[in-house]
Amino acid sequence: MAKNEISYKAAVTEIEEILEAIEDGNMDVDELTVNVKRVTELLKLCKDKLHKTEKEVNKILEADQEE
Amino acid sequence: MAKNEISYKAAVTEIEEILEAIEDGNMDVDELTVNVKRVTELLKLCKDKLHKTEKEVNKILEADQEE
Amino acid sequence: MAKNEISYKAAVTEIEEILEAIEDGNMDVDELTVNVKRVTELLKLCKDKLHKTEKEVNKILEADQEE
Amino acid sequence: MAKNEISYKAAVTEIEEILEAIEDGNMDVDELTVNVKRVTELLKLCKDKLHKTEKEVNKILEADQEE
Amino acid sequence: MAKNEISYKAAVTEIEEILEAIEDGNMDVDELTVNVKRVTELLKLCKDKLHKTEKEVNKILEADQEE
Amino acid sequence: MAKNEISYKAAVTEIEEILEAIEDGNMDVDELTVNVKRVTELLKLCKDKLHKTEKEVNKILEADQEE
Amino acid sequence: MASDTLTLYDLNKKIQSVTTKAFPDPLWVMAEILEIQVNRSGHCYMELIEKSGTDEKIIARSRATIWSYKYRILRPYFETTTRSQLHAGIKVLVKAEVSFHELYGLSLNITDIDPSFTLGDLEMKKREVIKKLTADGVMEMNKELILPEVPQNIAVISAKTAAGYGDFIDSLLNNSYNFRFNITLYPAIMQGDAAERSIISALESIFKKEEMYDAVIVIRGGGSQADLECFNSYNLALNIAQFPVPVITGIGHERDETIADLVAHTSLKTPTAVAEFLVDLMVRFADLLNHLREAINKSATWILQRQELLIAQKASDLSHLIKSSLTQEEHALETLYGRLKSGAGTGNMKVSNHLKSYSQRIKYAWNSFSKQQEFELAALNKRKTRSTREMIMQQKRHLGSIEKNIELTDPAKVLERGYSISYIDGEAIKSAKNVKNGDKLLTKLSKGEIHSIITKNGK
Repeated sequence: MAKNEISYKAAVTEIEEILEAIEDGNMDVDELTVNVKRVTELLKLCKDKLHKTEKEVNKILEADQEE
Repeated sequence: MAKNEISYKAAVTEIEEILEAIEDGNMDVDELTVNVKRVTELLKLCKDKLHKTEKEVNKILEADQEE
Repeated sequence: MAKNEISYKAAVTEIEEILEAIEDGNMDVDELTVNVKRVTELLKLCKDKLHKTEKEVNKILEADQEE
Repeated sequence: MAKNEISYKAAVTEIEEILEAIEDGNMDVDELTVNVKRVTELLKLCKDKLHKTEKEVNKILEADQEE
Repeated sequence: MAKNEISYKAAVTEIEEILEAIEDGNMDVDELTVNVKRVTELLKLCKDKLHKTEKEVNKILEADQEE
Repeated sequence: MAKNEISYKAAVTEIEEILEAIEDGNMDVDELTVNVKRVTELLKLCKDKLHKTEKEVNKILEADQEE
Repeated sequence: MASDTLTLYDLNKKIQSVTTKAFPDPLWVMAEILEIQVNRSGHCYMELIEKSGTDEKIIARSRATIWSYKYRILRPYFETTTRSQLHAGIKVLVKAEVSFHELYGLSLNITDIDPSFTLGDLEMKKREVIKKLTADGVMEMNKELILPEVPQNIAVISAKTAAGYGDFIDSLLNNSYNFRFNITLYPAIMQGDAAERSIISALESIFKKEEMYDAVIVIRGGGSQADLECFNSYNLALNIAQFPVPVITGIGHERDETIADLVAHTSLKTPTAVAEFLVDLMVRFADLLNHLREAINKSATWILQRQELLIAQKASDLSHLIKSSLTQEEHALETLYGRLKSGAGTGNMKVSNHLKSYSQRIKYAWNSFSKQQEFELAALNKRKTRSTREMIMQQKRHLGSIEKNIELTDPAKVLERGYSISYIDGEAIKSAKNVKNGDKLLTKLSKGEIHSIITKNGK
């Protein structure tokens, strides 16, 4: 998936870069929306990666038991 | 729209340039009206951009939180 | 109108040139009357321009504030 | 009038020329009277011009103030 | 009058010529009296002219001042 | 008078010529006597003229001074 | 048949009696365990050896037995002290009765054991391994790897059925934050002599898919505390240290760390601790994300507020500037008007002063001119008087000097001084030459004449 193309580290680095630019006050208001959108996307991507959507425990444990 | 052709930053820069020229007393009285009109337009443009951006940013951030 | 053919700045410059000549005492008495008349006219022109500008600017600024 | 045929400046120039000749001691006593008379006439002419100019200038300036 | 026929300058010149002739010893004793008389007359003439001019000049200058 | 027919200058010239001739020493006693007599006469004539002139001149000069 | 011929039984009996006599009391013996075996009745049978110090060649060998009643006491004593089982390869100091059985031969009957000897030996071995690993330069290699902030893809080396493994999986996958982990088990024997080889082979399997994993977890749960010796092995430590993925251990010890723990990237005490550690990393990362989100929110709000202020400021600046600029311009015009007024005034003043100065100049010029002329006329008058008088005086002197000359020359004057003039025939005689006797001579004197006749001529 395209989502996986960016690593956590790269995502965090990009978020931090954008944050720094905003904090420096150097960001054009025109770019602000785009950048906030991008940060939000990256955050969502990271969170999605972090949280599992399906429970895999049982799968593993069951598979384990079958062996 | 023609309005959007100028970026927020460029608008602020132009406002500042005109204000400086007025402050320096280098402005011909004949040009004053034109320039005041221009600054007023630019200020309006900036305000509009700012409000629009605020709305968009809030929308993005709120959407993010709901998740 | 013929009046508008000279800019505010040019008018002020001409006034100052004439005044300097009068102050230096370099002016032929025969020309003095003509020149005083000229300065007076130019001053009137400048004042008119100034008042007109003031009105216009106020109108713009007030309109801006109402927004 | 014949008086007005000579300009203020020319009158002053002539006065100065005559004065210089007297001061240099190069003038025949016989011509002296004539020349002194001439200087006196020229001075009167200049004074008249001056008074006239003063009046006119004052009139212009007063008119200007009334505005 | 015959007296006025000679100018101040010419009178002074003649006086000087006669005096030079006397001083050089070129003058016949028989003519001396005549010449001394002549010089005396010429000197008187010059003085008269001078005084007359003075009067006139003063008159002019006074008239000038009264103005 | 015959005396007056000779001018002061001519008399002096004649005296000087006679004196020169006497000084040359070529003159006979009788001529000498005649010539001396002549010189003496001429001298007297000159002296008279001189005195007369002196008197006249003084009169003129004094009159001049009184003025 | 020789008389000294004995039956084997007799011989063994004899050896037995000699041995018993020779070793009446138990002895403390140092040896290495070559083999060890516990039978069903709980007796422990060992094969003890001694190796030469130089070439590791076996130079002595003996059987040894710990009877079950003893073994039940000695084993826990040994294991709790050394945290190691009695197993092949370790050195022991045992108290042994030397016994010789006619049927079973020589055997050492172990009655006591000194665990501190083994402990020292194990410690020394461990130190040697560390020294070797340090010399190899691998001690810190795995620690130097960077553990990803979010180690989600995990390879686990564990015994499949171990309770520790179950706990680990459970706490990892059932974390209350719903974090997601991808776990792959690489089963291995985690204790005993086979453990070292088994774990290394598991590592080798993982190595083939190295890029799929963020971390390798080595856990061992539930087993005996005295079962850790395999984790001090040089080979296993070398494999862990050089492994290209961070290795996290949770071997389940309580006191000393094993060498595997020392060389691992991170070592934790139990499998559960490892699971908590991993979840904690995730929590920290999630916190970071929340923090970043808040920071973005704050910054964006801040930037917008700031710009809003800036724009408001500019608007107010504009109004102020315009007002002050217009006022300034008005003042400037007033100043110009003032200059015109005073300028026109002073202009006239200047000019009229100039004209006044002309009147004065005429007066001065005239005065000096007339003075000059009067002076010159006076001088001419003086010259006239002086030169006239001088001329007359000069003429007087001239005439006077002529008069003197004439007086000197006048014959009449000469005669007065006593001179006389003689005439003959009316002619003055200057020489006696032409004078003849009888000539009538007339002599003129200053006063009167004398008539005489020449009588003698003295020529």
